[in-house]
Amino acid sequence: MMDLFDTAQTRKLFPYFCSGNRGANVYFDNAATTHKPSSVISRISDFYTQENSNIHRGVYELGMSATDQYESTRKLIHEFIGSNSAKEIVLTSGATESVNLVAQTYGKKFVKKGDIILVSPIEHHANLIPWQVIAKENGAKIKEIPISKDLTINFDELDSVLSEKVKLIAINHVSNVTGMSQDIGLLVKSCKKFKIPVFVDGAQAGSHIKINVSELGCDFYCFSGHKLFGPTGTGALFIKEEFMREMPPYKTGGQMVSKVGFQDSTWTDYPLKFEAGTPNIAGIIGLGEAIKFIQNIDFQQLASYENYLSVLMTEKLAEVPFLELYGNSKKAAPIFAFNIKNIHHYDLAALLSENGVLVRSGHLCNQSLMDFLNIDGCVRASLSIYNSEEEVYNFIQALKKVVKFLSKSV
Amino acid sequence: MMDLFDTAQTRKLFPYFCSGNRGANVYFDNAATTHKPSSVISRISDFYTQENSNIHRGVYELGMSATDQYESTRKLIHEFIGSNSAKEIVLTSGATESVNLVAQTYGKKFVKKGDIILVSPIEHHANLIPWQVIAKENGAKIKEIPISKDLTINFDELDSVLSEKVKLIAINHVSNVTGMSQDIGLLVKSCKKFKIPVFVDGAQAGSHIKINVSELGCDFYCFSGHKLFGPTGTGALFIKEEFMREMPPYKTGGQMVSKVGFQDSTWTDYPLKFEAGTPNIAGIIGLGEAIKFIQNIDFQQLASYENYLSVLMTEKLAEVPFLELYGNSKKAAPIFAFNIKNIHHYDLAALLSENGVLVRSGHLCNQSLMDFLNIDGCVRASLSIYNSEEEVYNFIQALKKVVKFLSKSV
Amino acid sequence: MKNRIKQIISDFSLFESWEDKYEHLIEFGQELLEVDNKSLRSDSNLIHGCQSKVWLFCRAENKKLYFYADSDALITKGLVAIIVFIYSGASAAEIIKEKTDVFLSIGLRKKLSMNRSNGLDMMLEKVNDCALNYLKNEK
Amino acid sequence: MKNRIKQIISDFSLFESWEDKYEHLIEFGQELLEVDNKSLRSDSNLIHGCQSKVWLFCRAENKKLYFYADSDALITKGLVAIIVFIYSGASAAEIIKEKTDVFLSIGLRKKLSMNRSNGLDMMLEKVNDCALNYLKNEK
Ligand SMILES: Cc1ncc(COP(=O)(O)O)c(C=O)c1O
Ligand SMILES: Cc1ncc(COP(=O)(O)O)c(C=O)c1O
Repeated sequence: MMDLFDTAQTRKLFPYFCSGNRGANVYFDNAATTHKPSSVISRISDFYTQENSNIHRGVYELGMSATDQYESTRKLIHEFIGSNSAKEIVLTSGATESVNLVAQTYGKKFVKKGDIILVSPIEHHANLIPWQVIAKENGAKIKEIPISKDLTINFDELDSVLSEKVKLIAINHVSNVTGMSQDIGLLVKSCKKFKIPVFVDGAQAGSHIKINVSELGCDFYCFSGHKLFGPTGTGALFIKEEFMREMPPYKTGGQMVSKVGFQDSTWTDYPLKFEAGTPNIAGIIGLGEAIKFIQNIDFQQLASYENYLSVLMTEKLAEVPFLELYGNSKKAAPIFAFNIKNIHHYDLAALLSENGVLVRSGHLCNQSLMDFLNIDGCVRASLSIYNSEEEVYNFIQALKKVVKFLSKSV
Repeated sequence: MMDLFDTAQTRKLFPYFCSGNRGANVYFDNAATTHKPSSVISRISDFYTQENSNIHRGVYELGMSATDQYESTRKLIHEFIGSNSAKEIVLTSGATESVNLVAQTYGKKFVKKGDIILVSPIEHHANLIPWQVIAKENGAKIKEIPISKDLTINFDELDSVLSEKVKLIAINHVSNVTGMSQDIGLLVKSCKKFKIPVFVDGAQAGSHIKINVSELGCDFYCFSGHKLFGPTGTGALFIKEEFMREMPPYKTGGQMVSKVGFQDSTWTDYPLKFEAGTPNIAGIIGLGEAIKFIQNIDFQQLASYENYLSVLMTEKLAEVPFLELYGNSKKAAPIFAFNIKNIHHYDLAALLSENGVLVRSGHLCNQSLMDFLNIDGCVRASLSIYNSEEEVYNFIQALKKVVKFLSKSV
Repeated sequence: MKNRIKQIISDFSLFESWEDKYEHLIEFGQELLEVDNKSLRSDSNLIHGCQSKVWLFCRAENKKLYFYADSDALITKGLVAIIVFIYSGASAAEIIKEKTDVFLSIGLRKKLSMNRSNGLDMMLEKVNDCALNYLKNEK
Repeated sequence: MKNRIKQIISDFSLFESWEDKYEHLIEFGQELLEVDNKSLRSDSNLIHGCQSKVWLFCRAENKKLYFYADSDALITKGLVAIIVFIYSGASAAEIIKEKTDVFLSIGLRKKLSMNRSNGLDMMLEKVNDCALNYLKNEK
């Protein structure tokens, strides 16, 4: 087990921080992507160097071993998120592909004319637009999950939008803007009456909280590898077995077929039915290492370390005049979105970068949350396990300096 | 420039061949995936170690440099395949995704009820099933491009299947079974009369012949990175600009939108409109290195070296009794598919593997070609630039040994 | 069944070279299973998705299950013959309980499994399904 | 135009620290461009897809093009002011021919371009489009 309070130790596991200038910057854009531990990086190199092969089809040992490795990531993810079996895990290229997959398979088949898809008004574009598209294609409607001012589901009003017409409800587990989490368990319970399947976008969850899809009771759950210390171009999608069976395939091509005629083809069994063509083999094998890395973290300690950082951040941000922080302090992840009165978020972020602090600004791919907050953008600082108390101080110092600089000019 | 006739030298560029036991095997499954030069492998490690960042959105230099690198792969591919501009290149996860993308965007919009998609009866599943799916979805029909006994397009009969009803014609550039190429230029000319767009599956082409989409005149062209000395989970799709403009997006989500409302969104300009979410950044950057690697090859020398290997293979295979080779010897790529009378292809491949020769067997994801040849499968040996004369001899020796062994038992 | 498993393992332990091992495997298949068993070779007995064709059929008699199989490839025929040999004559309950991986023990699993070309896993799955079905119908 | 480009480059070469450079950039924007130019701030002048809003408008007079711009962010306003300063008063043909990358020369390109947040490339594209359109309409 790692001791997360010893950040110097943690950082040693991530070669990025030992790689000169850039590593010395304060990297607070972890919600965009995290850095990778050396185990992940070297797993990919080793694969290409010693084990490179296509999978699922070779009759030689090299190919079987690659298949084995690839499939073992599926098993690791199954264990990591607590699904009933590895068969419930589809390996994808990321959260975006996962949402599109469900929209274009489950959605295509089961969302009919006049039906409703409920989406919260505070979703990342990846968990909104694919639903808009399938709703339009099938003549269904998108409606809002009621959200309270505190940015969590308004359970008092939820019942009023639930009905048999609702064929799916899509929501994030942890917000990419505020770091706040939704009560998925309660949502699932509320949806039981009408048997509404619940789709959870967990892109921001896995590196901060323990995911357990069986406990949550949701029907779909997805995440991206690259936000979870894993490689880009990888992701996973949990689909409850009963849906797996019924869903048509997404992409088609090699590997996912059982019988092919010139006019017609039949599909192989799930989950491979959803994995057409040569996948990101090296990436998925690298993702397995990332999962092992996370499983070596004590999630209780993670919570207390991240909470420690969050309390510090909240305290220090409060010292900056005219700063408005979005979302409340009960965070599941140390993600902080804010604006400073009369200063443009772009100016802030650009000058923070000049001061060695890397944050994001803009709508954060979450236009509807911006609309909800009635802002056109904000600055986001998102922390991860390797960020230190010292970096929080440096960030605040740079922020104050930049604010002072920009205030002169207004 | 590399001297391809000096295979010992070429192999030194590929760490796989220097990595002990496995590297000593005769790897003749290059049509499944090629090995990677060290420049590709280390580019990926270096990216994760020193340059890791998400792209297209960061206001800090780290993110801009990653964006730069990612976009420079697009430019390299544009130059590599001779498109009119880098804007005509969509970066995908592979050939399979590329075909699905065109089927579900161009096909979805332009293939109407009663229309026809022409597909050759000798296509890899990836270039057949996506067309079956969209044809079925839109009430169109799949019909065969007439193919002669010699496995090339029968241009005498082609005219009889062309009409205004044909909305797309899909064909491989180089066959994954026989290594033979189709005359795309002539096909494009024949299709002019009815303005039929031509989709070319170039998955097996790029590592063997010079691709030039402007000369071919085709409208769509795709390939996978992993068959071109590049990383898994990467690929490219050329789309002529006139189609780019008209095609709706494929996956939706972050990065590819311009305005997002809760009910409706509008898309950003092509090619980014087709690249939703975080792509396989490290993979695509690695693919750029693979393209640079290939551009360092003299394609004339490549043709003569591969021809030299092909002649040798053909000669030596002819020595094996009862061996039937599919396709003629005029190969664009050194890919050899065969059967031996009364011996099952699986038994052959499995025992070749015991003798250190790695080949593939079965339907090779090309069931319709198997049907066309009236066989249920075959053995395929596919060579690449790092394979040597000596390996051809070792392969033939092992083949003869295995045939002798199996003949005893029949 | 335990004895038959032991017998297979000890038989195969005699062979070291691939030639000897595969010769034994192929002979085992050819001796145990009929040649080109026409009645077996029906679509309903076919295990789909393997590169070589494998037909597997199960019959119950006196609360024991009996297996019959064939394949068009020699190696696959040897593999399925081992399965037939081991599981035929066992009870459904015994079959379900049995967790020994013979193919691992005789050194063939690493070489031949974890992929769909020979369908080893699918054969074992079918044997298991047969046993589960039998138990279900019994009730 | 060449002289104006030279002037910008030599102006900016005086500054070394980020504070001085950005201070100059921001002041340049505030001095050259009107504050909150309401008539400019219309949807038709908006350059879409940037993180900060940029409005850019072009007018022709005596075969010369004149540019007017505004932005809601200070840095972006400075950037677009440089563009306005350089290209205003030049002919369409001159604009299209001009290939100097001022922003590279003053050390801001690496920091600020190649991404959609400030829309630098989109501004330059719009200027170029204006010139192309002018030439097309002239014919
Ligand atoms: C909440 C949320 N959902 C979905 C995504 C999309 O993830 P990706 O870009 O990896 O597909 C992100 C990442 O930006 C996210 O934060
Ligand atoms: C001709 C052809 N087309 C398409 C494909 C599919 O490529 P991928 O699996 O990389 O998507 C292949 C690879 O097997 C191929 O050989």
